Amino acid sequence: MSHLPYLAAGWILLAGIFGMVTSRNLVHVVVCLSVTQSATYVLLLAIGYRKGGTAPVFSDIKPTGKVVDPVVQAMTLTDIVVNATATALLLALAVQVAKRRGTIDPDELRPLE
Amino acid sequence: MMTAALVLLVAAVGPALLTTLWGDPADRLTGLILAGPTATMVLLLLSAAYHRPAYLDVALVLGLLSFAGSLVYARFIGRTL
Amino acid sequence: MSRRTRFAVFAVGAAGLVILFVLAAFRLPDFGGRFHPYGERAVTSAIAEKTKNVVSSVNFDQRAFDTVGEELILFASALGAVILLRMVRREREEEAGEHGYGPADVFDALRLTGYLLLPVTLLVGVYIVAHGHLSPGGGFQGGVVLGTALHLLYLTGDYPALARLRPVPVFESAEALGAGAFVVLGLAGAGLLIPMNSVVGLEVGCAFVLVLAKFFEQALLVRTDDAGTEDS
Amino acid sequence: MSEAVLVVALALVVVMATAVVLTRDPARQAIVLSAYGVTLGVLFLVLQAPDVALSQIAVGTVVVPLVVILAIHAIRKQHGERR
Amino acid sequence: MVQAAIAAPVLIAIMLAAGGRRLPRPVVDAVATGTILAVTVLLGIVLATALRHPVVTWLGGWPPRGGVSVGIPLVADPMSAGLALLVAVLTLAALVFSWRYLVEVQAIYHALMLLFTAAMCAFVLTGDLFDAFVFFELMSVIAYVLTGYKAEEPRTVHGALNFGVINSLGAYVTLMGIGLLYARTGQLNFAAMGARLPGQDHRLVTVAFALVCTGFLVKAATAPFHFWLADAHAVAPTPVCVLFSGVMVELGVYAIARTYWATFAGAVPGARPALAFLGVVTALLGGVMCVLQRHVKRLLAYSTVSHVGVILLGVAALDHDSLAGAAYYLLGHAGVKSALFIAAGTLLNRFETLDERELHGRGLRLRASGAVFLVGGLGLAGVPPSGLWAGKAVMDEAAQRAGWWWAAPVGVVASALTAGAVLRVWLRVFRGVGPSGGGTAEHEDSETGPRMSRLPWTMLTPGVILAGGAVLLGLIPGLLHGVSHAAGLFVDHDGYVSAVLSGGAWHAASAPLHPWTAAGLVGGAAGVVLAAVVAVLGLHQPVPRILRPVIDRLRAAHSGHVGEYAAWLTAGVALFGLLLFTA
Repeated sequence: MSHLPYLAAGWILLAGIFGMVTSRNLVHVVVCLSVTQSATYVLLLAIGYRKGGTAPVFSDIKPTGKVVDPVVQAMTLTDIVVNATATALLLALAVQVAKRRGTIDPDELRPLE
Repeated sequence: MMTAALVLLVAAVGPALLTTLWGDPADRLTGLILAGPTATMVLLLLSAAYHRPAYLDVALVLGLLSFAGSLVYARFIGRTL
Repeated sequence: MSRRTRFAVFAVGAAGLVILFVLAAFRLPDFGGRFHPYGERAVTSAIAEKTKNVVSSVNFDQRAFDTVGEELILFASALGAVILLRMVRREREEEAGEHGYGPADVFDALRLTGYLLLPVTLLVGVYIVAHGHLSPGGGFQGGVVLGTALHLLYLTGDYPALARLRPVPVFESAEALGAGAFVVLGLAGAGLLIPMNSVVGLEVGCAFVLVLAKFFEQALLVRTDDAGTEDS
Repeated sequence: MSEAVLVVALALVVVMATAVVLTRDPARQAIVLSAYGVTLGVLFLVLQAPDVALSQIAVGTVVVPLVVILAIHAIRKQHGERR
Repeated sequence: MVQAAIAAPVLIAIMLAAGGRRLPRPVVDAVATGTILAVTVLLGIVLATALRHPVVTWLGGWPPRGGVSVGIPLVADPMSAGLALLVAVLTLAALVFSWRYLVEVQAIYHALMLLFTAAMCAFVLTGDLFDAFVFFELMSVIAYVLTGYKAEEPRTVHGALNFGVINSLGAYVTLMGIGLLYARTGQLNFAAMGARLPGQDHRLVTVAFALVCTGFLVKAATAPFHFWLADAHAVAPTPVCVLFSGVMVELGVYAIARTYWATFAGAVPGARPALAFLGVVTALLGGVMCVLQRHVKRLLAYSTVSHVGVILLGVAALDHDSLAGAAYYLLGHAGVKSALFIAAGTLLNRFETLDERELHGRGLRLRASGAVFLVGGLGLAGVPPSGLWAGKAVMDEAAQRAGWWWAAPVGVVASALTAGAVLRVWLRVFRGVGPSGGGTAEHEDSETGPRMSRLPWTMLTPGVILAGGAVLLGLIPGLLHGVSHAAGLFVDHDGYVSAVLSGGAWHAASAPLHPWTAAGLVGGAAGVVLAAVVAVLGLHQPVPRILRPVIDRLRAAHSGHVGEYAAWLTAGVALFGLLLFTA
């Protein structure tokens, strides 16, 4: 258990890259990229976790006792925004590739030279 | 509470999620539609188990939006899906 | 490069990456450990500032500059959607026709549910924005919920109603206003959590509505001539 | 017991992430992606990060799926017109 | 002061995005250019201050207490302030060039350029690793959009997509590395992390370094992370290319250097050979690919790859003199490459193609652009007293002292290949030498709408000034001294840490630099002669027959296939990690 979540994050990262490498469809590539990014959420939050700790939000509890790390949570929040926007932008580009090139299979896209 | 959450997670959310993994889009969508409310229940139970009423907000939003999320697919089923 | 070679290159790289990552992962502090110096300082600082939600305090006060960057990413990508998905020559938006997304083919009960949910979702969005400094949530989360709420109209089958409710230029200006106000507040750095949450909510909501509007435009596009092979 | 919940949530996330990648048809993949988003939300709450869970749920249930589906729709239409 | 230099372009950009479409075009141009001019002045003042005493600004009023802080610092030392100033100057040139540039959604282009400047400045000035990641992403997102600006062209959107996917992937690997570092040190600040690294497990530190560097290596287009660069640079609008090649790519090397000296100094023994290896491979591969191109912008893009490899090699020596040389080289390269892209832009505007063969002899009457190409080619070859020559001479001397006898020849080969290709273009296009014909007749948009009767001065002057300045750079003695001082501060890990965390003194022991050595002059001459040979040979026989199979392999590898690029990226991370451990 002591390192399992870190390894899980590594697995998700690799799985995402695997999907991108073997993909036949640019939309699939972009979605796999967002899976890759979700590995960073898992890693960051796992790093910030503290056994028996609770969320550092003191609306309904007294600010004593153990809390988990708020900094990684702030980082992950930023990360999620980046993910959503990057996904949207890359999908926009994929739509344009489909329109201009007539295919979104990376294997069929002509070299760029 | 925690036990209930665990049981629900294993017995309801898990199978619902697995349903999304096979079959044609309509079958998968059934799984997604089931996963939303069951996951909401899990969140409610967890909120109680952790003694944190503040976590209820998350369950509230998941409950509301998972319905809308299912609609996204329902809207396109038979067209793009 | 053939598919097999590509996979071989990836496999070699992945093997190396696995070794590297596993080496590192077992040298990390145990999961759930007590070593969080920065986190503890952040909590202390937030309590000193009397902010109940420490995550909000980190986001909007202590590390506000990160969030400035984050909001600018959102702002830039909304601009990007406008640029990349603009209608070019030979394209126009489809009138309600066979592909039309008019108020059709959705059960009445469903549509009614959608209409009923709209105000509820809006309310929840406002609540999450407004309570960001106290309870979980804040400008970003609430903003997304607000943006989503509008699209319930589309989801329940009424694209024209959504289009009416979504005058794109107004949203563009509102988004810019939100982003500008946030940059000013963020660099002033006075820890004004409530106004900051509100302007972020405004910006995020508008940005997502804008991005989605552009995607709708593309999904409903038709070409007026059949010059579909520009690249040949 | 709370440890067990954590392990189960983590396992669901790993399985679903792998499934998203292995689902090759983008339209079906979008549904799996939505489901994956829900599991992430649960995991984040279990990791005591309600703010992040809220964020993930807000973005992952409607906005991202809608963008993906609209993109697929736009692309499909393109192909339909070509044929 | 520092915040103002970042905030001003952002706020003006937001206003332009909100209301710019109602303004007439000249007003938008004037506002954007004026803003950048103001930013340039501000950054000039920052640099002048930093040269006397580096400025550390804690944003939001969270100064460190007892050596730790919860806030984010901006650190303006001469190196970072100087780079920020370079960003502003190049943006100024790009904006002046785009006065007559066709822009479809007009004010948004200007808004994006301003935001891009702000993002790059924030990225170089920040003293916090996660903050650097955020602004790296901001910079990248804007860069994808600018690359894909002409969304109606097939190659444009494809190049932008490859760029976006690979850069994002690199950035996420970097974020994994940031996570590892945070877990071990409990800090995000370069200085605070650096203060806590000694005594940590070296395996963890090495892996973290490899992962953190990945995103920056992708940005720096180091082989095998470089594939996206040519795809993106060949299709991006000309003024955007100026910023991409002139400075954005180099910021990747800067970030590696910054993270190394501020945080990892001494903790990663393998960094020297590993970075040097990547630098050499990149310099040579980029040079070879450069010679093989016939699309002018693509050719210039590969030459950027090659030269960034040389800069990385200079940084890899990890000593003060070599870093100063690399910084000087960067400065010279920025001027020359920006000028060349601007000149290529004028070609595109006149003839609506960038195919070298098709342009054969058509540039005879474009005197200014021809001069820029000639001067640029000579500059890349390292003709004294250009900035590239001076930087190279200083780097070579440092490498010699370190026992890296092979560094100087690698640099000469890289500059001969890249400069040879540019001079070949000059000969063929502007002098009409060599056989003609064989064009692919691929038509491109002219970027300016209706063809102009003659090129406006705004399109020529920036290029002429930049090229001229870069070629004379080695003659400015004060500049050499300043760069040496900046490098001295930059490599002073302890000084950085104490200046950031406790406001301590930060003084550099800067040795004067002497590029005017016999070895330096010989190196410059060798570069020019070899470049001339490459150019003349290239005119008639593109590729020697023996090399054909190898060359075909190389070309095939640069396929525009995003999955392949991702596979190479994975292999690259593994390779870099392996080098760090074994070397």
